Amino acid sequence: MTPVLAASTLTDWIDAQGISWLPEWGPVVLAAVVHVILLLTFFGLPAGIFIWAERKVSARIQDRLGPTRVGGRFGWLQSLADGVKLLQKEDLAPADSDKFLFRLAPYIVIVAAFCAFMFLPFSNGWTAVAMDCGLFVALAVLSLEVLGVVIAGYSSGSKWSLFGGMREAAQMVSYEVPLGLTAVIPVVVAGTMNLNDIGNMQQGMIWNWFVFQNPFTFLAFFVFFVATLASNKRAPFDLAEAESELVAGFITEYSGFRWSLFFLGEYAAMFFVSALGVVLFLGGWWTGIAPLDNWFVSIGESCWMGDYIVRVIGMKIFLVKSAILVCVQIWVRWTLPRLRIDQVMTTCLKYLVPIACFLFLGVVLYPLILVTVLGRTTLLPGSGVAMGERVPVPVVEAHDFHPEPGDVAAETVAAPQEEEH
Amino acid sequence: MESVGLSGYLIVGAVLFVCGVICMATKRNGIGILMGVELVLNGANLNFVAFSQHTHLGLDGQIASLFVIVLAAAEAAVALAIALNFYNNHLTIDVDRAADLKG
Amino acid sequence: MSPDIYIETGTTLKWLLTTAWLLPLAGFLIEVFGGYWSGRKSRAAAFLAVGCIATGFVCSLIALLTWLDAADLNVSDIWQNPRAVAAATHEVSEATHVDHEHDADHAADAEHHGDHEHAVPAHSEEEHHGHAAHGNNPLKFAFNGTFYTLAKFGRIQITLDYYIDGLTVLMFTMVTFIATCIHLFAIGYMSDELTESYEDHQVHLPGGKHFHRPGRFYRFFSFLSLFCFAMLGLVLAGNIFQVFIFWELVGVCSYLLIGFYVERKSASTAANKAFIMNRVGDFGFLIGLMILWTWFGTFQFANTNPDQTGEQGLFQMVRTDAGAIETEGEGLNRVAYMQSATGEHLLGNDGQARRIPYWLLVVAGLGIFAGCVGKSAQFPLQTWLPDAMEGPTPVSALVHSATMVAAGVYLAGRFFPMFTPEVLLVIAYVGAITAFIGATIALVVTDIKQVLAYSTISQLGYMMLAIGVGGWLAGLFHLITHAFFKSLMFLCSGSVIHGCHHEQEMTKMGGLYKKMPITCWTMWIGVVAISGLAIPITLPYLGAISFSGFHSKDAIIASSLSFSTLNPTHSLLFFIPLITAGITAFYMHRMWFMTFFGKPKDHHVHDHAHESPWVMCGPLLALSFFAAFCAVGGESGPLANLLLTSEPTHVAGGVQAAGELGLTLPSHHEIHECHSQAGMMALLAALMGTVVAYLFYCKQAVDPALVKARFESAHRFLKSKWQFDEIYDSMFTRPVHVVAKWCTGFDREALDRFLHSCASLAVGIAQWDRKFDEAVVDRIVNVFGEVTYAAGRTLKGVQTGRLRQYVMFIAAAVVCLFVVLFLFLPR
Amino acid sequence: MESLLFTIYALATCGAALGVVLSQNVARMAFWLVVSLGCVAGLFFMLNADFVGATQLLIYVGGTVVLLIFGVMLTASGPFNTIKSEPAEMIQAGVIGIALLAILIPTVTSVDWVGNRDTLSHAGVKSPSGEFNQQGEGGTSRHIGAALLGVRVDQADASAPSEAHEHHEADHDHGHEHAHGEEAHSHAAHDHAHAQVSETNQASGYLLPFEIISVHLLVVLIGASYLARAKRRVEQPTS
Repeated sequence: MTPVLAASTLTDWIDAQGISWLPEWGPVVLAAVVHVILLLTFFGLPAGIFIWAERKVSARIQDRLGPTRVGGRFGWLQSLADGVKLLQKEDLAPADSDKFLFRLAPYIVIVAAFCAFMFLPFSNGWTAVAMDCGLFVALAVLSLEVLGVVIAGYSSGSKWSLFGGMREAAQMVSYEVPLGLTAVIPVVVAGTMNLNDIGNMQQGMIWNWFVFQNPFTFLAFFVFFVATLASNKRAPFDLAEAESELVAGFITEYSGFRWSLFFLGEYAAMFFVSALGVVLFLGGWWTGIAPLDNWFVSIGESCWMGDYIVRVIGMKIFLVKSAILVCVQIWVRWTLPRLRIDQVMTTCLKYLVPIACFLFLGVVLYPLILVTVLGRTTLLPGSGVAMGERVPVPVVEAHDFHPEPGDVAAETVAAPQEEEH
Repeated sequence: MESVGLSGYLIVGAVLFVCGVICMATKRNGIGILMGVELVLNGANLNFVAFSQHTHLGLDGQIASLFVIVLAAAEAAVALAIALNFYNNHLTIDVDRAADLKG
Repeated sequence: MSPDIYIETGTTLKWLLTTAWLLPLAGFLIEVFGGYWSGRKSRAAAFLAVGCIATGFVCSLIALLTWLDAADLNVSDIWQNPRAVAAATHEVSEATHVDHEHDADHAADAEHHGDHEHAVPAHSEEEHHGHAAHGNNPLKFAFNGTFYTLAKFGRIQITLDYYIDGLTVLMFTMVTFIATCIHLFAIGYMSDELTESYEDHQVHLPGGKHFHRPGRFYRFFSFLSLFCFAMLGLVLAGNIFQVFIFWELVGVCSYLLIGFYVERKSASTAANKAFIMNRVGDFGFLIGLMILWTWFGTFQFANTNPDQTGEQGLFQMVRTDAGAIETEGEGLNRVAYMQSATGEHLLGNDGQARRIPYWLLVVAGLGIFAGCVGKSAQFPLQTWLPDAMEGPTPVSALVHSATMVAAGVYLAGRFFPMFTPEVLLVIAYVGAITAFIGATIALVVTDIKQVLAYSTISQLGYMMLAIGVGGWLAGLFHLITHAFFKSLMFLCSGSVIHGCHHEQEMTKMGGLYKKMPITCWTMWIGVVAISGLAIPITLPYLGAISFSGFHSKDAIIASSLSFSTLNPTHSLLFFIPLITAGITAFYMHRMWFMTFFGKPKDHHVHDHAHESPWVMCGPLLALSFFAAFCAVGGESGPLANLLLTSEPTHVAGGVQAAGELGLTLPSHHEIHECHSQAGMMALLAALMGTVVAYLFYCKQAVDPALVKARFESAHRFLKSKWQFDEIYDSMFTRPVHVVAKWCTGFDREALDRFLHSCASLAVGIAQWDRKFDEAVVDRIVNVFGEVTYAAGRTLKGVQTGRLRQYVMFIAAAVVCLFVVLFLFLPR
Repeated sequence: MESLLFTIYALATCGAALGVVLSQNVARMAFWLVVSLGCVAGLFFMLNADFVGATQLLIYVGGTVVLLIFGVMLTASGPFNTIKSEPAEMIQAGVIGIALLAILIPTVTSVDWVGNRDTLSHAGVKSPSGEFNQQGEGGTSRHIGAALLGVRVDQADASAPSEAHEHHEADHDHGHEHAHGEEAHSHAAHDHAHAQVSETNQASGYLLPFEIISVHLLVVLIGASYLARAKRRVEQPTS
């Protein structure tokens, strides 16, 4: 019997239990259900907490107190109370609207934001869908969110909404470029798009984090952060719902439950991009202090359930890092004034895109230059793993011998490396 | 797990293709026609990938479909620009009005 | 000198002189491009130019000191310890010897001055044993190297070189100093140009008006700067080709400056004349260059670097260690062997010794000298120089008396090792004739600048003469001293002209000494210097009490006397300069007396005359100091000693019965023996000339008009400048005109007619072709077009313009195709 | 399981495509298009083409369709206006569409794909491609990247000259190579070299097309922005 925590996936574990009455698709569905429930927790809870945090932080920044009463102290149940209130409201659709699309739009947003979580590793190996191109798919799914916003703006039948939707469309399509480029930079450094692998590569001391890997990644992190702000419609890029110009932008006509779905989606996406930033640049679930990490790992190897405990600790670290980034987002929102739409586009097209291109070029050339100048691929001797050596060898498993086509294929993949020795 | 087989995918591709063609043939809205083109391309793409998995095509099919996707994006951009221009000149997007060159 | 110190010193000198050389270029560029934006009334260009050239002077001065240090010629040494051969044979004063011991022969001299020899081993060794410390180098010691390689053809290459020896450094100092003075002077002289609307009184427009134009102050100074750059480049040049480049650049500057008042017909004509005359000489120069390039394969003067085994220079190839040209055969079959660094014959690629026909060497020397003739206004190309006085007076002073025209003499001196005795004889005769012609014409001209111009020609002739008779030192010595006093006198004349409001005729002056005392007495210094007057008393260490001109002219006369003693057939070469010396004294004093003394002849001029401002008088004083004292000590003085360091090796010992003509060139010793005799005769001639001039023009004891009337025909002959212009006109200009007329006729009658008939033939053919085109080709094309058009019209209906219909057609067509396929294709 | 998923996706795809055809409102068409394309992406995932699927989502759904909707918004002359087609046209198109389908589907089903594949491989036209990615692991991105450079994972065995040779090569598996000692190593190296050569002869990679497409994309974007830039609107006579 395989212990649940040692199985590579939940499906394997359930399969291994040998429950005979389950249909063939049973383990998959069961695993899916478990994953969805877990993810919903991570999707809903942090969003609620961050909504509360936003209110508290903004209040503190504005020298107010914010919610204080609900739930006893600090108003910590405020989000829940809000949610209850919103649920009770009437589900309205304006007469002029395209009702079908109008009702559908919030779901698109929430589904897109939720789906993105499937690819996020919360701790070493804790991913709902482990894919080789996880980062790519995650970004792709996240980009679907804009569709909901645009449809919402269009179907509302209001010019405010329409404007909001158009702005959102323009902004998102533009900012996807620097976002994608800067997200690819850690991929270049790591040599894989597997988020779990990327996270694991940043093990060790803090300078092994990709953000400190070289000057280009360092700058890339900030570009990435700005681009995520914009793609989340966060201030100072919240033109789509600019209340001073467009009433409330694409959510002008929404109320009650559907309105709250938009908000939930936004805060979930905030958390998601922060988590993504943490995985890509800020060392994922590693503390950045090598002895501490090693100690954790040694615990994991020594005691019962150790593996599990270590991963829980990793997840805590991961969540804390992400929360800090979210707080920075909140802080930025309440500190900086909103840009004009042309300024937003200028920032993206005239600054961020060229900068991102330059950084991409730089990060590609950097190890080559280092090799030429210093004769090694790292700046400091002995720190970190050399970039070229980091790239995992294409998976070539030594199967048992039988003339299977895949086997021979694997053999030939190894050929180029063989040549090099 | 039993395999669905190639035919199923090919049929879906065919349906997409036909829908695209009908879309192109019936929509008077320029952008609608564009969507029809996208459907046709997707039908082709689906065929490519299906062949890639199930026949000798191998990765060539996937790469071809990648190229198709990228070129479709380019095509969409240009077509949209043309549509906008058309709209600017005719104040409508009805392609039946685009008969200026009719002899 | 050890190679280390050699290289170090050489590098220092190189950078100093390069700085001095390139600064004027920078100044020129800034002035030319910046002058356009600066105002017409701004003096900035002048200050910039002065700054550049003055900095250049400072650099040159430092270089001079460095040189003295390197050559162990520190100041006290020069004064107290006259060196080796020069000292032994030339310790001259007016017939008295300072140091009798130096009369001893070379060996004894070397022994006697053991300490000195220790200090300057390179010199002594070379002079006495002919073995240079750094190989086969007939030129004592010099620094050379390459700035930049322009082109490479296998082993031979064209480079930008530098060649620095005592002569270079001295020329640098002299040129930059005089140029600085003249720049300063020009600030005052050219101040008329500081205006938006300059009225040129000598350009008459129809309607009795004068020509107005914007002032060209900055342009003048930019040209001056360019000239300085070119002149310094010429002096610094390390190969003959580079010399040629700067030679031409100098010519261009001269052209620009002579034609500065371009609107004046006389000025532009004079500029053209100068340029064309120089071209004639340069043609010879080019021939010389080609011969050298063909036979020697290098342009470099010499390669003296001790640790650098580069190509040998021209001098080293031609002369042996001892400084002789090694020849073989007789007449046209005579050949000269080229020397290698080891003192053996240079071997060619085929293993044979490389040789050059002797007559080609002569032709090459004559060719190069032809260039010098043009540039230095020697007979028969001297006519351009007086006309060049059309330029502003500072230009005359700088370009046409002190430096540029001296470039010819400089080159003759620099290229001395390449000249065979035959060439030297030609040089000597050309110099003598030029000196005499110049002096005689100067007797009769009345324009103050013209007098000076002819005196310049005459003095340049002197220098050439000296070089020709083997008095290398004398010639270049005179070059330096002449530069100082001639520029001084030109500036004085400029001051007079400026003071008299651009009046140049001496017949309208007189009695100006009270009006402009500084000018008067500084000019006197110049006049005395050029006349070669002296008080025959000798002071210790200082030689005779005299101004610089005395010493140098004395040396020239001594050289020529010695030469004519050794070669009695050429005794004319002594008498002509002697007579000319007297004439010189006469006409110079004539000019001085006519200008400053006697009664004012034109009251209008006299009343308005005034002393010049200090910016003009300052340079006069500075120059007069040098005109007076630069040659102090005579041929044992510092100037001569410095020059001696770069004297070619073979000069000191003289040459016996050399060349085809069997000429004998005097050695230092022989020249020295004639020195006192020649000095006395020259002084006597000069005194006579002075006295006669005093009687004629100051005392008015003899009326010049009477003499003029008596020798009417001679006067006319001289006045028309020996009729050179007329001769040239009838010899060259008119025949060319005639030929040109014939050519025009041929052109018109034959060529044009032929071309016209060709053209009309083409037109005829074209007309036929057009008909064919229209009838056949066009019709075919039109038929195609019409068919296509008709087809298009009929097919037009299919083009509905409805997009969706097309799609429908396509789909339907596909379906049809499939159906057809299924129906008709066998399974 | 797979067939269940396939059924769902296929139905959604076809249904959404029909939705595109039948809906008269452009915005709804766009929505249905998104659904259809998304489901196609799902089909791609099912075909183990995860990279293509992700690209489909990112570029098609996230980019192209958003662009289309953008166009819809910019060209809408009134709220939710629809340009209706004539019923006759619809019927025409429907007939032709059904005819096309009627041709295509029998064509697809009538071919014995598996048999063909086996026939081909037996004829030695091309060795079987097979599962170049292990079932369920996805991970085609690296293979696609290698293929762009000309290193083919799926066709590599084609270079093996014979079946026997293949056996031999498989024996020297990557993991065991060092145990075999010097001789085996050199032999294996020789084999690899052989494989390399024939590979370069066979597939030169897709790098050049890739670059051409990149440049093409750039040109198109510049051209599109030039075309679409704001011009003075020509006044249309109202009809």
